[in-house]
Amino acid sequence: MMGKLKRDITDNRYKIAAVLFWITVWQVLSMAVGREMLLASPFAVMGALWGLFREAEFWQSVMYSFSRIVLGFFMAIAAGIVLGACSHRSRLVREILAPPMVIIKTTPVASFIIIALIWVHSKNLSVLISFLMVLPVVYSNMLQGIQSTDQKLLEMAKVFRVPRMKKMIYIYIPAVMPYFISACSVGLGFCWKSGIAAEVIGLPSRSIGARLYEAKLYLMTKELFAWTIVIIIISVFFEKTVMRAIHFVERRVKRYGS
Amino acid sequence: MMGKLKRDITDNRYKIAAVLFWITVWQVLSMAVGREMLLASPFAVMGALWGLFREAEFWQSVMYSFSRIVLGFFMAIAAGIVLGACSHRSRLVREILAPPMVIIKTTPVASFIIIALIWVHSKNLSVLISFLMVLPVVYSNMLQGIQSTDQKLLEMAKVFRVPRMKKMIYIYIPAVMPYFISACSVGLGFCWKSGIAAEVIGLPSRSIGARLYEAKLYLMTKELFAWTIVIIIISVFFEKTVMRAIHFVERRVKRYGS
Amino acid sequence: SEGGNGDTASEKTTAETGNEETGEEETGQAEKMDISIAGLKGATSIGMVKMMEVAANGEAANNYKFKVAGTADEISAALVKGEIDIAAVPCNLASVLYNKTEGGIMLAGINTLNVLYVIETGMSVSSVEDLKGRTVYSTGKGTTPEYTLNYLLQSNGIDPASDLTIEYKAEATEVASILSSSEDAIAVLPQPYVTTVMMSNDKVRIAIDIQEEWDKISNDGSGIVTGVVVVRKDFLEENQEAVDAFLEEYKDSAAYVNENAGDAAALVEKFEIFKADVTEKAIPLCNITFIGGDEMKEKVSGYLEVLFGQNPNSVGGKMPGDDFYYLKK
Amino acid sequence: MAVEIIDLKKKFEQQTVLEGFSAKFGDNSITCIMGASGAGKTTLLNILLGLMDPDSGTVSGISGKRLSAVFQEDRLCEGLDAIGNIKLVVDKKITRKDIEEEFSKVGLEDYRGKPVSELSGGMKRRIALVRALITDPDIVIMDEPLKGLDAKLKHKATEYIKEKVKNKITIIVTHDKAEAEAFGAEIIMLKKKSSRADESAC
Amino acid sequence: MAVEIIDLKKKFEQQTVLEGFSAKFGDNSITCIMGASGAGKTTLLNILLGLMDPDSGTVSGISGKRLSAVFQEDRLCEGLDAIGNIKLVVDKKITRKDIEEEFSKVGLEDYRGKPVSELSGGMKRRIALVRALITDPDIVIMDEPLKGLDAKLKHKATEYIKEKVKNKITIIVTHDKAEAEAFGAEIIMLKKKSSRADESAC
Ligand SMILES: Nc1ncnc2c1ncn2[C@@H]1O[C@H](COP(=O)(O)OP(=O)(O)OP(=O)(O)O)[C@@H](O)[C@H]1O
Ligand SMILES: Nc1ncnc2c1ncn2[C@@H]1O[C@H](COP(=O)(O)OP(=O)(O)OP(=O)(O)O)[C@@H](O)[C@H]1O
Ligand SMILES: [Mg+2]
Ligand SMILES: [Mg+2]
Repeated sequence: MMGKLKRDITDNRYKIAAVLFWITVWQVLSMAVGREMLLASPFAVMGALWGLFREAEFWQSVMYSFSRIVLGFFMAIAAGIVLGACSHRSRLVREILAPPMVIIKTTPVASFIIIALIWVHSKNLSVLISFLMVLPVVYSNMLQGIQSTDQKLLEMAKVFRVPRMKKMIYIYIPAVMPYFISACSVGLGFCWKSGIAAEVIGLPSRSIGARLYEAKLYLMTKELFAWTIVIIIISVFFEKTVMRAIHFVERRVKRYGS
Repeated sequence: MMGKLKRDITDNRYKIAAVLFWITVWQVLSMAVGREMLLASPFAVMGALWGLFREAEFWQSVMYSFSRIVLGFFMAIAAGIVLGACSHRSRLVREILAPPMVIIKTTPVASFIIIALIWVHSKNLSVLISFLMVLPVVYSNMLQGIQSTDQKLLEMAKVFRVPRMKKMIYIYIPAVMPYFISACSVGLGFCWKSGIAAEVIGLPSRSIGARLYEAKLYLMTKELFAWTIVIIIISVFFEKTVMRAIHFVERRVKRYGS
Repeated sequence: SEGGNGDTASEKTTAETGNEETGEEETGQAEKMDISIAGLKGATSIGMVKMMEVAANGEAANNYKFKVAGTADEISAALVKGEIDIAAVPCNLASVLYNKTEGGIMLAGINTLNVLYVIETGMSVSSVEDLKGRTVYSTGKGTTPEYTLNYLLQSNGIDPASDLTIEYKAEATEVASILSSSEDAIAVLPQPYVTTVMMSNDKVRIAIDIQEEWDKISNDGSGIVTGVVVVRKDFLEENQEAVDAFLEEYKDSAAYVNENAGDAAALVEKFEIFKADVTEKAIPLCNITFIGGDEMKEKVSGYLEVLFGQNPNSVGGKMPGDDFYYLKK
Repeated sequence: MAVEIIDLKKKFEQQTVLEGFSAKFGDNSITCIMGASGAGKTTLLNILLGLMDPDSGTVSGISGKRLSAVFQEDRLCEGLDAIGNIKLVVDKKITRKDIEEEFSKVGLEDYRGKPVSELSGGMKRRIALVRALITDPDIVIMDEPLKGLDAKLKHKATEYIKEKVKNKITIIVTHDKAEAEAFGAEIIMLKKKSSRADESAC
Repeated sequence: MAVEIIDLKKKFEQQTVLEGFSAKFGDNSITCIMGASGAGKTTLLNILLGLMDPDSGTVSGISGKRLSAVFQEDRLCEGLDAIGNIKLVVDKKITRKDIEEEFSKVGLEDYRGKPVSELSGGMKRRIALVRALITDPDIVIMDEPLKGLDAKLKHKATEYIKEKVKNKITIIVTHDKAEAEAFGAEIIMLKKKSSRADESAC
């Protein structure tokens, strides 16, 4: 216990040092550029951030965007897992899914926004976009992860007629986990990036995207940076939570039998 | 040899069937929607596509965008590999890189576009954006891949003092390969998606993005779809080429010694 | 001291120009200087196409290098960097840039007045009053179209939040798709999207010219100002003559465009600003003009005041001071 | 019902591993398969386990039967501990205590809930052995089950196996004649196909 | 120079595996380490190979020496073929022909350029053996090198090892007294620490 606590503190020390390092770089850069309009200084941004925190509307915006983007993310995770698993089991599914996956990965938002907006209200555009951004990452990593599962263990499971559920939990999941973690780590950031971008297009009122857009449009650099930091903080917080949940599940799986 | 050829043909048969299936779905949908302006029919789009193919300017646009986006992609692959490897070797590097990676993954384009445009000509915005989109995918998968390399083999290599280069090629690369392939498969699509989006923002003349924007602006739905298909085709073609190259390298590695 | 600064900098510029002319002898007056000019794709750049043509033929007073940007971001960045000397930008952006650069940007003229129109597929709207209780589709949430529309509604005693529903759509194309699928939809769109929509859907007609409604409620000489020409202050102080010459040429160009919509539209397409067929129909409705001097100041300050009242951020947080306006003597 | 193999043939690309192989494994019998390295012992077991299809020939008496195996490699889940690896293949009827009892029969009292990746080679082997025998299968197939055990444990494990495989069909690959004799097993010698002949055909 | 171990101690969490272990391995000597499963043989070898640090005690005579090992598991690159696995650890001086010659000494003529994953268990073991001995190391450390080989191959491999380890320091873990005698080796018995005592401390 003590060891873990100690390690946690050292871990955080490293992280804080890294963040401080980059803030210093930022400060130096902003001094070098010398124009608040282009590159606001850390202090100015902290001020703007503090100002935001005290607004009631700020928390509304955060909740509004958070709920939608996170919804898209979880839908993508769920769909990615299910589709990845189905694709692995059936060649037909894999081939049928190949073209739409390519389309999802490749088609620029500009192309399908007209069609998308027929079916989706611009309020929910961020759900859709965050979903579409994360889905192919999860799907592709799932497929690779399942394929890289140890064949010898699967043969063993076949001989011993290990029930499908147990096979999933104790053979597939440990093998797929690193791929899944990588997909989540990438997807968690991307869903924010793309979800907010969708809000910048759709501008639903009381969304982070709308506030960000306003800040950009009127060259309110301090606020622009402050909102960006808010997005990053939420994203990191969200990533931490999800990763912790994943590792928790992973540990539970490993502790089976003891 | 014959076997391979046969398999290739069946493979393609599946793929063509899948594409035909989706074109049918598209046709049915477009008939149901019934408005060319919202959802152009496959035939109209084929016509528009054919029209594009005969333009000289079309090929210029494709070359223009292709070269830039692909440049961004390869830069991201190279940087992702190098940074992933460095991060694995040194905790310091890993911690130092963590914040910028989060920022790259999370920050919406809207946030940094003004700064980006100060440093980068709008012509080259697509290089930057495609780079920034692919980098975290490659980095994250590289890191996971290296971490999942068989410790026992690495111990073996240590005992036998296997030179670093050989260790890379014959122990790390095979372990990292599935992660790398997954990263490429995701990144290849994303670099197009985001690169074209950047062109839609910057509108450099003679780029695909500018043409796409124009098609959207004037509600030229047929052309919009046609350009989208062009993007998808190029992306698929590019993905095929890169994947073939990767598998070629992989096979070369395996054939070592025989 | 300002003049002194200007002088030294001016010398430097001349020297640089000399260098760029690849060793050409400095020949005083006859020498043309390089000026970088930028405009946005869309209505605010249409007025200068003739000048672009003239410059391309080498017949302009100076060497103009034009750039048509996709987004205002690009122009903002380039102005700040000093890569661009003169730019045609939206009116409020000029004020924002002035504030954010601490007066580094000056306003030289108005190039586009109102471009906003109320359009509908039915026949039910002929005045602002008629919008009461209806659903209106628009674009440009959080930008000048919203503030302009809100001001207009409020001035007519209509509460934009409760007396009608305004649905802001992400893109003009989205509004177009709604118009095409509804028998009696109302929308507020800027030119040349209005014309684009009308050309792809013949049921759409213009119901209200927003400028006319504005004129009814304000008699202070203000007006809707969509596009303006701005100059970098540094550049202006160093090259006042060249800027004046530019503005003269701009005036001619705007006049030419209004008189020869067809030829101008062809140029608009040539310079990749917009498509010719749409532009030709749109030009008479785009209120392309060139207004400088006190009239400019009056119109712009009145309009910025309105925007400021709606959202101070939209003009950069505070109203620009008098040094914002370049009033040529 | 006995397991019978008739005229089995298995080729890998150009290399013939099994050809014209026939054998019968009677009820309640232990059969040891011996043969040089590369003779095709593991291949034969894989075919019996249904993990590989023969090119020709028939195998009868397997379908519907419950199989279990000790593989040549241990094939344990490295992340799970000893108990977890057993629980994976048994149903709920078998309790933790049952498993611990079986473990103690092969001297595996001190696994300590460590993940398998931290156990010694001989411990892993014994876990694999217990896994194969705890499920009460009809047919037990083992590829060098006593590999890596010391003399004392070999003896212990032999007794354990003999006790558990009563009334089953048991097929064991071994390299040690003494081991086969200790099992009281019938011995089948597997001849290695000459590789030279094939090689010239490459 | 001889390898000397003095008062070695190694614990894993609560479990003491090695304690007060001292030994000396002379030049040009073969030493066999024997002991029950879980006694800590592999742990000891890992410490000698520098893959694990002891908790206390000293190991001298290792640093600067060229080591090689046969691990308890084969630790081959599954994707490479037999030759590739050897080439991985040798420098260019050793040609393909040299490698093939070594292979033939342990009856490994028929590897056929297959990836290791398609070879039989005994073949893999012999590749691991050749890999350890082809590099002409100063110290050879082998964990059950003859595991999974049949009697004939065991004999062949024993001769091969004896030939190759002349003038080296050789440490071999084995479970088979006869094997140790065949090597003409000195034998060190490793006592297993009572696990009960530790367990009560948990
Ligand atoms: N990395 C580790 N973490 C925790 N415990 C370990 C680790 N490695 C080995 N052990 C424990 O140390 C003890 C000795 O293991 P070791 O592998 O050295 O045994 P061994 O003598 O080689 O046995 P065998 O003959 O079965 O291979 C075992 O109880 C094992 O569980
Ligand atoms: N999947 C495979 N693909 C190609 N060849 C294979 C495959 N599996 C086995 N072989 C080949 O078949 C032959 C017999 O292999 P097998 O594993 O059955 O031998 P074995 O009798 O079990 O030997 P050992 O005692 O060494 O384990 C070998 O030459 C091997 O290379
Ligand atoms: Mg075998
Ligand atoms: Mg051991």
